[in-house]
Order: sequence, then structure tokens, then C-alpha cells
Amino acid sequence: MILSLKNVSKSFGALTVADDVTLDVPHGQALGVIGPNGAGKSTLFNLITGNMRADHGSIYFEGCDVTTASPMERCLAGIGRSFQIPQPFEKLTVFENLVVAATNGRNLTEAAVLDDCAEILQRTELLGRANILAGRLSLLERKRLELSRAMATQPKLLLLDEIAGGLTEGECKALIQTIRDIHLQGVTIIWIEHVLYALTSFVEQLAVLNFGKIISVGSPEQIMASKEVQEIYLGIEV
Amino acid sequence: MIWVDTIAQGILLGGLYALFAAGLSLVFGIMRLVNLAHGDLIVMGAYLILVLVTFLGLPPFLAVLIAMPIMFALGWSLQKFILNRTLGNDVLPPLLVTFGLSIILQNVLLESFSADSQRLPTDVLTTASIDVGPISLGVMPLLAFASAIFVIVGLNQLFYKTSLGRAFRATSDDPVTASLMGIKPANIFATATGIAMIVVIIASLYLGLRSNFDPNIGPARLIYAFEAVIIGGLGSLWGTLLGGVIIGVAQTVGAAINPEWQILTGHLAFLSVLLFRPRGLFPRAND
Amino acid sequence: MSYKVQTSTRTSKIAAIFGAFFLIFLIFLPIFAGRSMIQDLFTILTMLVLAQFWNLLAGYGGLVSIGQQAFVGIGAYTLFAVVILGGVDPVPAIFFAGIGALIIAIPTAFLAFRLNGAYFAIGTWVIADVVRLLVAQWKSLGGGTGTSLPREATKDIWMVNSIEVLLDVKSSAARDILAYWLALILAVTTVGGIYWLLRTRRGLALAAVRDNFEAAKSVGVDVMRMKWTVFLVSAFGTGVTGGLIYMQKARISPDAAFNVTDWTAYVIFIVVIGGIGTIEGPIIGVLIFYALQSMLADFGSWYLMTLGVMAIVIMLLAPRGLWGLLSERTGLQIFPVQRRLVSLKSLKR
Amino acid sequence: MALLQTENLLAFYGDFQALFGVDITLAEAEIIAIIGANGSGKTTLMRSISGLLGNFSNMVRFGTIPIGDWSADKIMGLGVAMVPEGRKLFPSLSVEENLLIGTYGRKTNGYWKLDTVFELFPILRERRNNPSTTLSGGQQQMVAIGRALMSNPRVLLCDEISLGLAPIVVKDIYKAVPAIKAAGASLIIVEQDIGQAMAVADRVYCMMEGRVTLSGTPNNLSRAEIHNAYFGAVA
Repeated sequence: MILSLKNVSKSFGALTVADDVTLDVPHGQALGVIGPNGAGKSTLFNLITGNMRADHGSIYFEGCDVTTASPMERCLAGIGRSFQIPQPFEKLTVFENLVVAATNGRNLTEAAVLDDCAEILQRTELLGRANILAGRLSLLERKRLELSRAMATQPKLLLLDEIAGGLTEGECKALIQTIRDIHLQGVTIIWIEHVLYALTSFVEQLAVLNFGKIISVGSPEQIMASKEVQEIYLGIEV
Repeated sequence: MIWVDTIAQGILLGGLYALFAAGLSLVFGIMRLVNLAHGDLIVMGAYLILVLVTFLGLPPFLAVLIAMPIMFALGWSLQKFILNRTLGNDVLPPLLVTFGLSIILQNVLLESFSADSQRLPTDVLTTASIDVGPISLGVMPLLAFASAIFVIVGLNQLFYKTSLGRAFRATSDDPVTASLMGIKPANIFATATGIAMIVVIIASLYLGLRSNFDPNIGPARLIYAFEAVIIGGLGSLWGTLLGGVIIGVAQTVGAAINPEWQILTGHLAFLSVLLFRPRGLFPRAND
Repeated sequence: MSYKVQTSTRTSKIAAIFGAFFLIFLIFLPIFAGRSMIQDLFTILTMLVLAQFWNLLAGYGGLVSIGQQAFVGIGAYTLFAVVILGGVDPVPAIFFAGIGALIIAIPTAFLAFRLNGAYFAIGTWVIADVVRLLVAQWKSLGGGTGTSLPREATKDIWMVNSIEVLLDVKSSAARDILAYWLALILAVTTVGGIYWLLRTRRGLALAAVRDNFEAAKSVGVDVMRMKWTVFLVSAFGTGVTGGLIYMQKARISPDAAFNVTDWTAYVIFIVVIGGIGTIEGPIIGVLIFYALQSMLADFGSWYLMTLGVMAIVIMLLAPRGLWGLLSERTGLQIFPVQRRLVSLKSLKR
Repeated sequence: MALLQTENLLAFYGDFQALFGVDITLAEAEIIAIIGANGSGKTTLMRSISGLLGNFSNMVRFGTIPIGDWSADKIMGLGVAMVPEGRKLFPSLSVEENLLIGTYGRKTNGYWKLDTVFELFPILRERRNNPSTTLSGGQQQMVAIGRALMSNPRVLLCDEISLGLAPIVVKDIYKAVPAIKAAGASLIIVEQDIGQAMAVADRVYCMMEGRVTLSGTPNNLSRAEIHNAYFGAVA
């Protein structure tokens, strides 16, 4: 088990955003997470990455307790993440964005990470834009940069937060292909997404989240067919 | 017995420092902006009162009433046309602009009033003192302390009981949503700085009556105000009064031991509070 | 297909050549330059070094301190203590000045890092004031009124009489020339050192933290270590400079050595007007500072007023300073830092 | 003459285009619903109408007045009130103060006052002096709606009222919509909960990737059409 959450909960005043969440993710799995807006999906990510500290419960990564570890320590342990709204280093070039992640995330010199960064850029089709300031990238390129930068830290677990949001169908299909390559290299992936067709064509397991609770977990076919998901997700009286 | 007297003087001095700090705390509470020229504005206020006193022949306590609208207008336009442009998440612009402002103010005052120290004319009232049991308390320091209480009660009433106060707090929480309520954040910030300048002119009055002043003493006043605000906890006015009293007492006790140690002991009191309660004694809940 | 990283540009190569020639010219300058020129150049070089270290702290590290005068003062007083009490020759004592500043920097950082933004700035100012007041109590170094370097210490400073012989000048002129050369060495090592730091992975991480604090943490950048390194390095450098400045002056007092205007206000204006967050900025800034000083020297406070107004106007209209404006329009880079990925294949063609 | 309309409305975040020429109209005493997946431009549309996002002046019109480039506080003064996505109550204000601040830019003596808002949402009367942060999600949503009503707006913009709320709570809140309409406001409701939106709206617009892909009255739009317009490609 690469990641396991045990009875994790978090609340702000009267608003509970994570309610007794227990989740186990085996090595190499591709898990999708869906749920309506405000269901607590991003909160779940922030609890795993350490940007938010759980009120109770504990989080284990590769068997060791990271509940109170800082975002930096969790990154060094092997948890990579992309932000829902891309957060590039705007005044650095695309290549430099990756070098920062690789040299700090893997604690290596610049020379040692040079080829790896170039190779990642090639895989995410950003090689031609390597020397452009990240601030001048389009939305799709910014999302590709989020992905590449997370990959540059060579994570064992990659968290994707609505990375397909706002993309056209064609752009989405190309991005899914890149994520599939990453997954084939043995990287465990947890992907929050609204664009359902992007998820269902890729993930092996799907978890449904609402009001900060995991409502159900299962194969994409089971979940999409279940009455419950139809009702709360699409709101259409089924 | 002299210890009781020293501590009493220290408490009253704390009232003056709270007056220095109240304007700083108000503006920081609303805009997260610290004006490094705050001390120099206090000194400028003292010179403004001096000008009104000498040229219009008014007593200081009347001159300050005339100076208030002038200072409000000055503060309002300073915020609207200069400081509003520096607001944003980069901490550099407001710091560097107000630092430049502090240097400009000091030198404008130097050019216009020369470097020799001045003092507002005191009369029998301002130099009198009352005997309370074994100790005698100056009327002026007592008035300063009372004014500090009055200003803090007044600001709290404004803040928590009026529609303008609601607008201040709403804009401080979330300027974007505040504009959906019909609030113009730029004008709210300008009004806040204007009100802070009115508190500043009250502080200038007591500064000018209590001791000599010259164009270069602004920065020291800023530091005392800053220490009072930090000890008290950001944005809490009553905390600022307590912070001022702690600095005032530390300074007077230090001076009683060795005159050279007055400022030093004030700083050491500040640093020790900083060491144990980094967010001050009354940190605001959502700060 | 393997790759190479390129950083230097055509302009930076040309600039490097010019820089080398100019440096050689500066080294031999004392042979023909007058004593007042040497003293002015000494001021320019020392202010440049202070500006570079403040820029490293605020421009690159995002730590706006108004307390660097503490390290100038502590550096100077450590030098005087080591020379007067320890009998060490003033020149090697300059290194101890840096050590003294470093020792004070540790508790200062420990306290000041509890505050952030504007409160960090004023916190450093308070701590500098505390250090000044403590030093003023140090009776053996002249307490509040200050003291001077003793005759026998300044008589045979290392290398001074060989300069006297070499350039046949009086010993006081020889001391100025020695101070000038030391300042030149200090300036070159500082600019070179900061430029080297910016080209290491630490420098890149520093730029990343300044650009997006949250994102930097999420890719493993150790932000606290960055802050500490930058703070201690600038404290050491500022201390060494303080030692050198007061070795040349040979006279010291707490109010002078810990003066906010001379060692912090001027330095901030130099960096802001020149261009914060660049190495070229402070260089341009110190030249403007010197030009203004010579033009307005006898107008006293008008000089400071002009600096204040210029700083505000530039901060509001061109936050990246004069160099920022210039390099934006022309793309000129004397100290390029940007790493460009170049594939070896395209290089061979 | 429409009460409020957008004409070929474009919107950009830096160099990223969010809206590609959107035309919607709102008539007097009408409720329109705007549905669409996350990132389809619904909230950008609301931010453009409310003035949080600046546009060219004639891209948004209130009656005959072009307000595309007006600031949010001026538009609010005209009588266009917004219930922002995520409620956005002011933490340092109590429930009652949050309601009162709603009248800051537009003083009226219309139907909606403190008492009438408390009648609409009785739970708020007893919680009036509590800080708004101590309320549940549903109660906070009621305060956000009440706050917008306090200025007696002619147009009420509701952005994702169902966000993070249980279905029964959403139904409870939507029960208030007829009373709001009866008091003279026209509504634009942006909603993810399609069923709820269709139940109250006179007309529906469906958006995808910054364009209106479908519009009509709820009963003549089939579920399949909405499903396609909502998701684009079939799963």
C-alpha cells in the first residue's frame, strides 16, 4: 500500500470539509476522484500534500506516518502534485521551472538533472517552448508544465487536480496520453477531475466524494452505472 | 517609594505611546500596510500645530482642532494618490515608498524649520501636577493617557457600531466582495488613513507639549509605536494601549536605574515579548 | 540526444572583456590619480558592496531589512576591538569584522524571522538600535563618544610602507591607496560571488521562492534554509565592509557606525533607483548616487529629498528601476542568469 | 426591451480567453438558469455582468444603459446584486452585520428589510448576532442571498447556490425563489444542479467551453440534448 488514510477529518468552524475519510491506494494504481463542486476534493489533496493539517486521523505514505510532515518533506518522500489553478514560476523559463523541481525535489546538482528535464519536456511536448518564460504560456501549456514540473521531482505518487479542466476535447485526449505514459512507468496516480470522459477512459478505480465523505469506490463502469452517482452528480432525477 | 512613582509615570508615558501606535494599528488592521513615515507624520503634526499657534495666536488645544481637518485631507490624499498604488501582495513597494516619504518629510522639515529643537508653548495648566497620595502626576501626562483611552473607545465605537466601521471590516476581510456591496475599496482605505492622521495630530499635540522636538526624532517615535502594536497583537487597539504601557514602564524603570538605558530597556521588553509570544498578547483571530 | 545549458549571451561576453580591461585600469589608477579621486572611488566601491548585499537580501531573498547598519557597526567595532585590545594588524582584522557581524546575525535572524513583511523590516531596525545602545556602553572602546585607531597601529599597517616606497607618497596617502585596493578586491569578490551564487541551484531556488512561495515549497525547496543562508551571507559581507570603511576612517563612534541614513537609507535608494533584483541595478544606482552627491553636496537636505522623491517615483512607475527599464527595452544582460537549454545537435550544424 | 442583456460578450484572463461571444437576455420578472460543466464560463459570465471583470461598455446592457466597463460598486448601485460563488460572507461581521452591509451602496425602502429577510429565512433571526463563520453551509447560503436582497435589487445574480450543500438543503433554499420573484426581482441562476435549475427557471441556457450551446424553455429541452450540451463528447 503506497498511501493509506485512516479516519482523516478536518473542519473549519461548523463546516466539515473532510469527514472520517479512510482510503487505501495500492502501488501503481490509477485512482480517479469525482464529486460535485464543494464536495471536499481539493481539501483531500491538501491533506495528502501537507498544505492542510488533518484535525484527527493519520496519513501513511509507504508505511511511514506523514500526518504532520511539511509539504517539502512529503515532496522529498515522493509525493508530487499539480495545482488546480497552474502555479508556474512565471519569471523563470519552462526549463528552469523543471530544474528547480529536479534539483530540490531529488537533491541533485543542475548538471545531473539536465538530461532528465529535457526528456520530460520532450514527453510532455514542451521541448520547443523550453526557453520561453512560463508567464507567457497558454492554458494547455501551463497545465503541461504543472505535470512536467511534478514529474521532475520523480514522485512515486502523482496527484493531479482537475488538470483537464478548461481544455478542448482534442487537447484533453493528448494530455491523457501523456498521463498514461507516466502511469506505465509505475507511478501511482490519483486524479481529481470533472471532465468525466477523461477519467473513465484511463483510471482503474473511481472514488466518489461528497460532503467530505467517500460515498463509494469501485470500477468506473460500476460507479457510472450506480443510481446514487447519477443523482447527486448530475442532479437529474433518475 | 520612588518605584511607585516611576511606574505611575511609566504608565502615563504608555498612554502617549499608545496614541503614537493607534493610527499605525488602525491602518494595519484594515490594509495590512505599515507606514514607515508614521513617526515623521507625528513630528510634522507638531510643527503644523506650532505654525497655527505662532501665526494665528491660538492656544495649542484650539490649534489642534483646526489641524485635524488639514491632517485628514493630507492623509486621505496621501493614501488615494500614492499609497493605494503600492498595495498588493509584494511587500517591497509600500515599504520603500513610505521609507522614501520618511526621508522626504524629515528633510522638508529641516529646510523649513532648521534643525534646532522646538516646543509648543506651555502655560500654567500644562505644567501643573496633582498629588495623588505619595506621588505627584503631571496634568499633561494624565491628559495624554485620558486622550489615549478616549481615542481607543472612539475608534472601537466607529469600528463596531457604525456603517463606516462595517465597511472598514468588510473591506479588510475581502475587498473584491466588498465592491459587490457598493463599497469603493480605494476610498475606504483613503478614509481610514485620513482618520489615522486625526489620531496622529492628537499624538503630535502631546508630543509637542511634553518634550522638545526636531525634524529627526520621527523614526524613534515610529519604533515605539511599532513596539506597542506588536506587543499588543496586530490590529487590537486595547492590546496597543497595553503594549504602550509595557514599553512606557520599561523605559521609565530603565531610566531610573541608568539614564542611558531608557530606550534600551524599552527595546529589551519588546524583544522578550517577541521571543515568547511571537504574535503579541492579543493576536487577532483571523490575522 | 544530449543537451547543454548556455547562460552567457553575446553582450555578456563583450561586457566581460570590457570589464577585464576596466578592472586593470582601476588597479593601476593610484599611480596617476589624485588622493581625493582615490577617496571618492573608495566610497563608491564600499557603497556598491553594501548595496549588492542589501539587494541579495531584499531583491533576491525577499527579506526587506532596515537594520543592516547593525552589521556595518558591529563589523567596524570588532575591527577596532581586535586592533586596540588584541593588537592585531588592521588589514587581517577586516576578516574578524565579518566574523563579528556573523555572530550577531544568528540571534538577530532567530528573532527577526518570527516577524514577516513590514514587521520584519522594523524588527531588524529595533535590533540594530539595541546593538548600537549596547556598544555605546562598551567603555573600553570609547563608549558613546567613540575612539580612534592608536598611532602605532596605523603607522605600520601591512603593505603601507612598501606602497610609500613604490609610489613615493606620504604614509596617509599610502593608507588611502591600500584601502582603495582592498575595496576593489572586496567589490570584485562580492559581485563575482553573488553572480556565482545566482548561477548555482541555490540561486535558482531563491528566484523560485521569490516568484511563487507555495509552488516552491511543493517542489521541495527548503525555504527556511534559503532565508538563513541569504541573511548570514549578507551580514558577513556587510560586516567586512563596515570593518574596511572604518579602518580607512580610523575614527569611530556608535552614532556614526550605526547610522541609518548612511548605511541603510542611501543603500536602499541606490538599489531601488538602480534596479532591485538585478546585479547591474546597484552598479548603476551607485553611479547615480555619486553623481547626485557631487552635484547637490552643498545643498544638504535637498540632496536627500531628491533621492527620496526619485525612489518613490521609480518605485511607483518603474518598480524594476532604471536598469529594469533599460534591459526590458534592449534585452541587454551584463550578468545573464537565465539557463537556456540548447541541444548539442543544433550546435554542431 | 430586455431588463438586462449581453451582446457578443468576450472575456479574457490575461491571454486566456474564457468567453467567445455570449448573448443572453433577461426580461422583467423572469428567471433564467445557466447550466454547464465546471470551467464552461458560467462564473466568468456572472463576473462580467456584476462588474468584477471589466469588458467593453456595450457588451453588457442594463435596459438602455451600457454597463460593460462599469465598476462593480456602480453596477450594484443600479440594482444588480450578486450572490457570489462560495457565498463569500465577511468573517469579522456578524450575521446581521453581513445583511446590513448589503445596503451600503444602495439605500432603498423596498420590500426587503431585516424583518422580511428573517421571515424568508427564520433560522437567521435567532443566529443574527453570531459571527457568520459559526453557521452551517446552508445557513451561510441563506445569509448570502439575504445580503443581496437587502438592496432590493431589480436583478439578482445567483452563482452556484447548491455548492457543497446536501440536496434537501438546496430544495429548502430554492423554496424561497418564488417569494423573491414575487417581490419584484428578476433572477439569473447559475447552477450545477440541473434538476433544481430546471424546476424554477422560465428559460435555460446551457454553456460549454465559453459558448452558449443550447437555449430554450425547460419543458421543450430533452434530457439527451442537455446531456450532450453539458458534456460535449458522449462518454
